Amino acid sequence: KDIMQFIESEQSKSKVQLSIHNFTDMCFKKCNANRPITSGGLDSNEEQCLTNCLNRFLDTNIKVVQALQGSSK
Amino acid sequence: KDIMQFIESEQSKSKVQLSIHNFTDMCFKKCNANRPITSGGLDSNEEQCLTNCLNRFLDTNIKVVQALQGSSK
Amino acid sequence: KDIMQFIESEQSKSKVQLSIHNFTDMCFKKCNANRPITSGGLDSNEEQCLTNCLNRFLDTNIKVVQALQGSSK
Amino acid sequence: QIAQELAVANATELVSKITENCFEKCIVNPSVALNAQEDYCVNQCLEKYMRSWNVISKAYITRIQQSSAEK
Amino acid sequence: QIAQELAVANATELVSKITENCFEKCIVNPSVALNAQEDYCVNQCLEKYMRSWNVISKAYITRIQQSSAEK
Amino acid sequence: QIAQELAVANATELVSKITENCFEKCIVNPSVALNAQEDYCVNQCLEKYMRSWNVISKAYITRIQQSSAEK
Repeated sequence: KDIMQFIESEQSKSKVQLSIHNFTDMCFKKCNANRPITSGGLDSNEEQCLTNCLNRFLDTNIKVVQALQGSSK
Repeated sequence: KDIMQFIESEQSKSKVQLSIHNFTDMCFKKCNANRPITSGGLDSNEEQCLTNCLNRFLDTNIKVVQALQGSSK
Repeated sequence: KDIMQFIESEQSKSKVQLSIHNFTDMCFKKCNANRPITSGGLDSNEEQCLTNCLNRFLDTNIKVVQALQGSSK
Repeated sequence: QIAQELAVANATELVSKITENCFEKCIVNPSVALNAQEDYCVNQCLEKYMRSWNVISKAYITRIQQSSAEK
Repeated sequence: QIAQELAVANATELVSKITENCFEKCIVNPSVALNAQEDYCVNQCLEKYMRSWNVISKAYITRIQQSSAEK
Repeated sequence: QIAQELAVANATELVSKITENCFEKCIVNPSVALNAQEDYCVNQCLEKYMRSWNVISKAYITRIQQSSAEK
């Protein structure tokens, strides 16, 4: 049982990791679209853009799931 | 034998499913490029664009396969 | 032992193949961006662009690896 | 019918493709909440995507059947 | 801390995403060597990408915890 | 020779990448059949892609050999 729990926990950890990579890739592109990279830091606007990007993406995801559950009833 | 046939048929079904997802993704992007989403419906032009997109993609695929078979002879 | 070596060598060969496919895809896009395909041949500028694209991508990759190793120390 | 069976089985992939496409299309400057316009856009977009998926499914199955018949 | 553990375990994926994004962003016309401007851009870009990864990690873990708490 | 062996073994991946790139590049407004211009474009594009694949293969193998020699 312990080994199964360990595997499950590792799998879910690596699923979260993969999601973070995909979200970062997507939001880095969206928040830097149409402008050059001029500094290695993140100002407060950029940090806000990334956080908003992630949360609005997850909001969109929830809306889509709800719509598909609604239409399959 | 039956179980093997079942597995093969399921695998080919899921291959078709995956192709449909990829085609839809590609043709949705192509047919809605450079314009906003203004309605949830599909007018006859949009439906035609999607069908043409799929069929011309498959035509292109056939041309590529034939060219590679030709060049490897 | 021989079979293991054979498998390892095949795996590394197919890893190289996959990399070549991804590099070609990326550099074909970059070297033909914003202009139509007008010939099937490659002139010397196009060939140079592809070679430079690959090598500058690998340079970038090395810089990134070094930076991450530096920051994890 | 075939299309619907496939849809149910592959719902996760469909959700993920719709989310990606409609987020890309509708949310250009992500803010502190989905505004009314983005919310409306996502609703229209997800409907249009599902209809597009149906059109592509039918067209692809028709094409597969045609090329089987030609053999 | 959680973010750092994840980062180490997943370094290969991180390297590959940074390389792709920063090459795309910084090297528009690839020449015979990285010029000073491209080199500077890649350095800034990789720092910004790592910081972005940290921001997204924290925001995602916060969101997962919020939605667990709501249940 | 090495490049050709790799090409044969990996033909499926090559077909799929060429189809995607040349469809994207040559067919902007898909119509009821490939018109003469699109057809010509696809032919040129697939040739150019295969030649590009050869150039990249050689350049990558050269680079791998150089970095092995440096060790």
